[in-house]
Amino acid sequence: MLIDHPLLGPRDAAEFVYKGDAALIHRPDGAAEGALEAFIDYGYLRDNPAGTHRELWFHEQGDRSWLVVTRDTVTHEISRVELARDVARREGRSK
Amino acid sequence: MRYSGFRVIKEALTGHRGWGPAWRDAAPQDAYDYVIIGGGGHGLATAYYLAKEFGQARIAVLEKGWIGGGNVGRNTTIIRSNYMLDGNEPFYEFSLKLWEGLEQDLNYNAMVSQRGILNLIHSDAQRDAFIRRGNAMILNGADAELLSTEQVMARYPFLNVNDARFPIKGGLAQHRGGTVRHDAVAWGYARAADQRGVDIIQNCEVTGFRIERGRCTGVETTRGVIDAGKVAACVAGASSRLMEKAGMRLPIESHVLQAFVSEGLKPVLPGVITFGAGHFYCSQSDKGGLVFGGDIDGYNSYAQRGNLPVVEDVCEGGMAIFPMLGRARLLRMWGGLMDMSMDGSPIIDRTHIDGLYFNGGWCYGGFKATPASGFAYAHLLATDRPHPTATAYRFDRFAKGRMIDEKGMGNQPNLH
Amino acid sequence: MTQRNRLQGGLIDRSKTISFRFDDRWMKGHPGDTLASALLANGVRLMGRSFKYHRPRGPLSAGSEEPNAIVALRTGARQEPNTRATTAELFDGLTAQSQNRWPSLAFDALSINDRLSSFFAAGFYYKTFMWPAAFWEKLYEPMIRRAAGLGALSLQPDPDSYDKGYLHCDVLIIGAGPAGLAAALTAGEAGLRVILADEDPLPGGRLNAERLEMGQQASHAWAAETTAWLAAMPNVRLMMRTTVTGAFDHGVYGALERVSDHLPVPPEGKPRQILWRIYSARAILAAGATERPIVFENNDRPGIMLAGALRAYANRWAATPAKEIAVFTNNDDGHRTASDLAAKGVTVAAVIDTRTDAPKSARYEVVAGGTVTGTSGRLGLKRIEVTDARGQSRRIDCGALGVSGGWNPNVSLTCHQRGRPEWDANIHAFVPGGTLPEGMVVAGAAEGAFSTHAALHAGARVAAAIAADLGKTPPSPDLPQAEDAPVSLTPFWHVAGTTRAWVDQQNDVTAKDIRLAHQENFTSVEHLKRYTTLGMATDQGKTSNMAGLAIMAEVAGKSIPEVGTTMFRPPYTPTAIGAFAGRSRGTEFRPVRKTPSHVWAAEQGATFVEVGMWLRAQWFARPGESHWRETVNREVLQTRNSVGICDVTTLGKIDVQGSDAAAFMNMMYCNGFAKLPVGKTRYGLMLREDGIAMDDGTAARFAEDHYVVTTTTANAVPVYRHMEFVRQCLFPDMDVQLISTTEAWAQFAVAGPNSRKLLQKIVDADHDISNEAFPFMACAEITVCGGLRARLFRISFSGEMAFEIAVPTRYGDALMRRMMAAGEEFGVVPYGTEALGVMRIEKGHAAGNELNGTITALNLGMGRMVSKKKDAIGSKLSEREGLNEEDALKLVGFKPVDAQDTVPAGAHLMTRGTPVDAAHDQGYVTSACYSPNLGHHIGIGFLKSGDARMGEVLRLVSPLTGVDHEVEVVSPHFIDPEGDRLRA
Amino acid sequence: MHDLNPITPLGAAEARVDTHGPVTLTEVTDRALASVAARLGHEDETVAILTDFLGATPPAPARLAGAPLTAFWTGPDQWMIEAPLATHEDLAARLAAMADGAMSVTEQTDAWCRFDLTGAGLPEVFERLCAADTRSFAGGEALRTAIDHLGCFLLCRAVGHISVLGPRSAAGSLHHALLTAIRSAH
Repeated sequence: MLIDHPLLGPRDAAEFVYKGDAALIHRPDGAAEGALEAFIDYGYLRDNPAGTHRELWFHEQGDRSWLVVTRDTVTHEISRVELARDVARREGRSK
Repeated sequence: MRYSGFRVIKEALTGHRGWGPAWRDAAPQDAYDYVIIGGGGHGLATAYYLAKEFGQARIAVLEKGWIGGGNVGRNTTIIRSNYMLDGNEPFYEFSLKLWEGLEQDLNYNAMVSQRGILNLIHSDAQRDAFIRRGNAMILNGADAELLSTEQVMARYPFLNVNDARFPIKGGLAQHRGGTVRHDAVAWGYARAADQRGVDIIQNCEVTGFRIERGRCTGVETTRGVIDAGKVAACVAGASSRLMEKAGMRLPIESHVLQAFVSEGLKPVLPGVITFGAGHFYCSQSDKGGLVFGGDIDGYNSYAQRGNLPVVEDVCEGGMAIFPMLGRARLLRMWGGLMDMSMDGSPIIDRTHIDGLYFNGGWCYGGFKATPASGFAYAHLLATDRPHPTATAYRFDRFAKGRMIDEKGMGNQPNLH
Repeated sequence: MTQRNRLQGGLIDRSKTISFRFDDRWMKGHPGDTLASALLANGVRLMGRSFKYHRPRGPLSAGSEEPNAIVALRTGARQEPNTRATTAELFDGLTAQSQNRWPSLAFDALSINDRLSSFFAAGFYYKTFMWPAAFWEKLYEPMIRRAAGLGALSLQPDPDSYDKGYLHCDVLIIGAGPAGLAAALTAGEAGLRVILADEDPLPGGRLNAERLEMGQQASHAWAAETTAWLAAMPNVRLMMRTTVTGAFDHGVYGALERVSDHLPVPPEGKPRQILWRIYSARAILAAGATERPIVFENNDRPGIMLAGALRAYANRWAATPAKEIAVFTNNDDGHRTASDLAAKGVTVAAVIDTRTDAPKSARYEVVAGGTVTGTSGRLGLKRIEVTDARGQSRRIDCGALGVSGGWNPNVSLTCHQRGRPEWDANIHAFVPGGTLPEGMVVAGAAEGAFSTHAALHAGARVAAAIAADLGKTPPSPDLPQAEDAPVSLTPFWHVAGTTRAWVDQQNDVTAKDIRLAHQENFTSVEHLKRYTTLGMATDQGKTSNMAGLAIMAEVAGKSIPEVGTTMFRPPYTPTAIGAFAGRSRGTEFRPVRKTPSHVWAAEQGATFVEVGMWLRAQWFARPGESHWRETVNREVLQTRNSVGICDVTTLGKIDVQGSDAAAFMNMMYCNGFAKLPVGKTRYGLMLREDGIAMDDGTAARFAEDHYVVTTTTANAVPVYRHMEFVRQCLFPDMDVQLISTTEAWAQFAVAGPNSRKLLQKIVDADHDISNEAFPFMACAEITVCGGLRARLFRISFSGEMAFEIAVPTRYGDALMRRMMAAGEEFGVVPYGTEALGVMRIEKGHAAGNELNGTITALNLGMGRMVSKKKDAIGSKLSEREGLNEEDALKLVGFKPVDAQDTVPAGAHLMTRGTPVDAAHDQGYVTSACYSPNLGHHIGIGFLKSGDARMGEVLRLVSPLTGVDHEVEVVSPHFIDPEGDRLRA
Repeated sequence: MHDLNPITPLGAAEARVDTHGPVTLTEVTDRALASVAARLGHEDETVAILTDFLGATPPAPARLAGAPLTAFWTGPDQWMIEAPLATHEDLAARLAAMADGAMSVTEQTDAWCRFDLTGAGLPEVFERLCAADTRSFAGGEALRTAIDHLGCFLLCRAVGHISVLGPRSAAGSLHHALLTAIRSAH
């Protein structure tokens, strides 16, 4: 597979380490009410779709960027690649 | 019809005209007591044990394509019970015992071949961990033997010790481990279940569940609605896709595991051997092909095919311990879909929907579990209580913090 | 012996004659021959035995689809089992042996199986060998395994090397036949980066096998001229002897180049083969087509081969299996074989054409509407029985029979992803269908366009479209006139009423087996293949799958596409495992990482041990020490009594900087770091999000906005990755920068009561390292040896007063030497990982054996470290009930009741008086050693409610290693539990 | 001045040079390295400081720039600075002194070993080593990739001159891999 790195262009997926669903960006607030339930869902339940999947890849043998890759799990076609940091900010993560 | 050597001779002399279908192609009826979704090894075994051990009638197995076309038809055929944790070891040992009597039970030669499995040890820390595991096996009634480097070399004299990057420091052997002719497991269970009246319905895909007031009363299929007293999902590899139709999210990711077979070679490997410092395991089939594999590709996939990096990684492992393999040729590679669970262990449990049961999350270890999985699932379906060897395989173990994590990798399915 | 079946002409180099050996016989051939063509030229048709029935077999084909002519090439460690004689290039001195026969190819004892074949019908083994149960492993299976396999491995390490490589191109063209050459010309002239790959050493494909005119030239001459033209283009890479083996995601292809297989041995430094990973923007599959046989009674005798192969042997290699041949065909192409062979002076005894309207010929007899209904000749074809349209049979003498059932497009690579071939009723074959691999187009015979004209134009057309698509101006290449014959074929798959007619020749699957599979309900193509083993042999069913499907369709009363389709998986042809491994074997399986003091340690005669990728000194034996334990005891005792030095560079080091560094550290570790004063170091426990301990180590604060974190050796990479995840994905607005500095600093532990005295001789005088100025857990940036910058940490893994000192790595060696010299007066010793381990067990520190991925802070006795005041990774999920049970495992120490006993790691613990079984398991020993300080063995491990069971005597069992004795539960801190030494 | 003698990544006193066919492989030990990462919100300041220091603009992703002081891109808002060891042994300290809270500086001199390949036919060598498309290199490329399981930087200083920076501890394995590839290719 090739991942079209937003800064570096197409790179062999072998240079990356996979983590999983990009929903892992949305770590619950540990101090919030009902945090334990939220963490159990966050930690253990996955949509696992057959089709479009947003997922986290780390460019370990490259620039050390975490990427959010939108990939079809049936065809492996990649439709979008973004820096995870940008996605996280856009989706409301900060400090 | 009973299979036997005499029968084979008789048929040979009479032009093989007497052999009937190994199982009937059943058409779906309107209702069953039990509808098992998935005609793989586990589903067929479940049907068989439901009928045989629990005296249940009116059972259907619904298969989307052809029976045995999933992971029971594409795996590396290994059976073993060399697990470490209490939640697992009794179950896999139960499975191994069922394998040991399988052929006589089914009257089908699935070639259960207990030529042993050997895990190589490459460091002192690894030896410590294997000793702990071997003791856990023995304490659970299984067999295990710690082999010295010399004993390992006596069994596999062509292992690389001369210029090995990671030295071989012995091995943990389970002599009762081995291999089974995988397709024959599906066919044997299918034939035996069929003989006990189970309807095996091929080309019948479940498209939805009938759920009324929190109770599952049947399934919608490409061949019509089928009412059911109990519905049993058993489609590892596609569990999330199926259970989504019942509104469930699972602690499972689907991943692809590649496996490989070489051209047929004169026998060199007596049993199954695993490399402990890389990702490689290998056995040799009765036809002579080296059957080998390694890690999953590591990304969510439903594509049933993998990519080159893992192929290369696996062959590197092979060459590291068996440098004689260089000139043997890889004949075929394929990818199977794995239900990778969040702790590397399976689930056999009721769901929050009455009448709907779940069996899945087998990671890449489902084949060896086939008999016990079928038996335990049948037990659960028939009695609504978990089988004593499968009490830990519950959905709620994650919420409760009772993970069964053999590899200690945590909620990272691609590392199990 | 002369080459009695050598014809005139051909593309072999007759100016040179070379010798080769098959079994015990030396023969002659020419450069350009394959082993099969040379054997045929020498009158040899029998080249192998089949898998199951040991039937005598000769070549069926002239290419990589070969099922029968399979030999062991070369000898000794280079022996290559299962090599196709049809693709093995002849070289001087080549040796080959036949396989799967004993004692010889002509007289094979196991050909008895053939006589007993009716007992060995498809799937017979599933129905028998079940009684008595114990006989399977003892008798039946060993018997089966003795007969298994075809060729044999040498059992010696492969002496040749393999490279792996990576290529980039705009367009990969697979196949250098007419379509591929035309495509390469077009794409090359358009200025694209082109790779043209073909498994054959000679570009041209069928152009070299045919007697065709292209323009004014012979087809092979056009191929040669075009190739020369392409070779001169700098943007075109011609890769002959290169098989594209697999189509992977996103335009990545695997290709095997056989660099040295046509040579006796690879040249010095050169690989035998290279596995290329080709990154292509586009690909053109121009892989041609494979001829398919017709199934008839005894259709497998040596001399019976594909008609196109017979023609290829004659035209390209000037070889024929016999001087008198016949052809059995259902299409016009079979007639081309007859006329080509006739033109070469071979007698064509007859062409048996299943079509009643078969074309007539003046040069040979045509039996229109005829079939071949039998053959004879035990080790080679002698005559065939022909039944004509009226049902009259007669015998025709011939030594070879060319069979043509039509041609199947080579769709293999189109199936490697989601492509599923579709039935084309016009050519009666499967053509590429479904979704092809991204960027792939198919041209020529591979898509069912069988004429040379069609292939040329298709190749040029698809290449031009790609060029335009990639922004280039496509040229219009000057393509020659070429034949454009239509496909004229009437499907005919098998002759009815056969009893022994082979579908899969290598695996000995007969038409009868397929009928039996149907009778037993194995009717889907997947069941059929698996039950009968059809298509599972080394030829991957290239010549057998279609006939199998057709026969199943007939007995099932279905159409061929209703039964299923032919499907192919990588690799396209079997590929050496060594090539997939490349250079990563032996000592080079993985890189070696060496510590800064490695050279010095080697000089001292250290024994090294693999720790992940690292090589670390395990111990430093001195002359006279007879056992490693003696050495380790000395190292431990001398360190605890005076001073010892250990290279600890392998621990991971991560630089954490930024204005939010403190907040970041607080999130990463379950315990607090924000309040750590500058100039201090703290132990940190890092949890995974699921509450399980991930790693531990110390972190030093060098400035308000600067921490240096250490990780365990094994976790340096995962911890760094995890930190980047937290930084980039969870808290993108935290101002934190991370970088690994593991390699930048050589770091040494200097431990023992004299460690300060030693270091005072190293550390420059303006840095006060007295206990008052530099107490336990202090850290500072200092200088040593007259001004070299260094870092000093007052931390201890051994439990002694200890320091860790770090200098730029290039000075590590010199510092080690300097410290050893400075410590001479104290009797300083270097110590290795074994002594390190002993001292940390004596001190009860957790390490990799304890942090096994299932252990929580609570289990480690550090439950209170998990701060409830702040959110940190893992703190919430560590609250789950299953991780906080009353009888949770706790880290404790064990000492043997009988001081002579060991406390082996991996042993389990039982309460005295309870049964020894899993149900009563109380815990396990994780780490153990002999403590030279205490004079007996000790261990640490996890015990249910361990902290409440101090002093309890337990039964320690390790049935695996024969241990069963009593141990006492003690504190894991065997040495200096109050920590006085640390703070001295 | 201290009196400790450094050793090379390959473990000797002197740097190693090998020549095979058209390619020369040189162990380079005379360069200092420091990593510079912009603090959040101080990206422009960092660029300004580095521009001033280098006499060149810090390069874009996958590029290198400047001589004799060179910078190559290592990640978003992050560069590695290269300088002659003889004059810049204290490179990290100097950069840190200029940082003024705008950037994080980390010494990297000894984190890496460096091997320079010079001569004709380098693409033939590198296509046996890594996935980088070195045939298209025209000078100025800087990328990180895996060679022989090791994360390495590939710096194309000019056509016919490529530096490989790899983990110092694995210098022996990396050197062996490079030399083996050279011998295989030429």
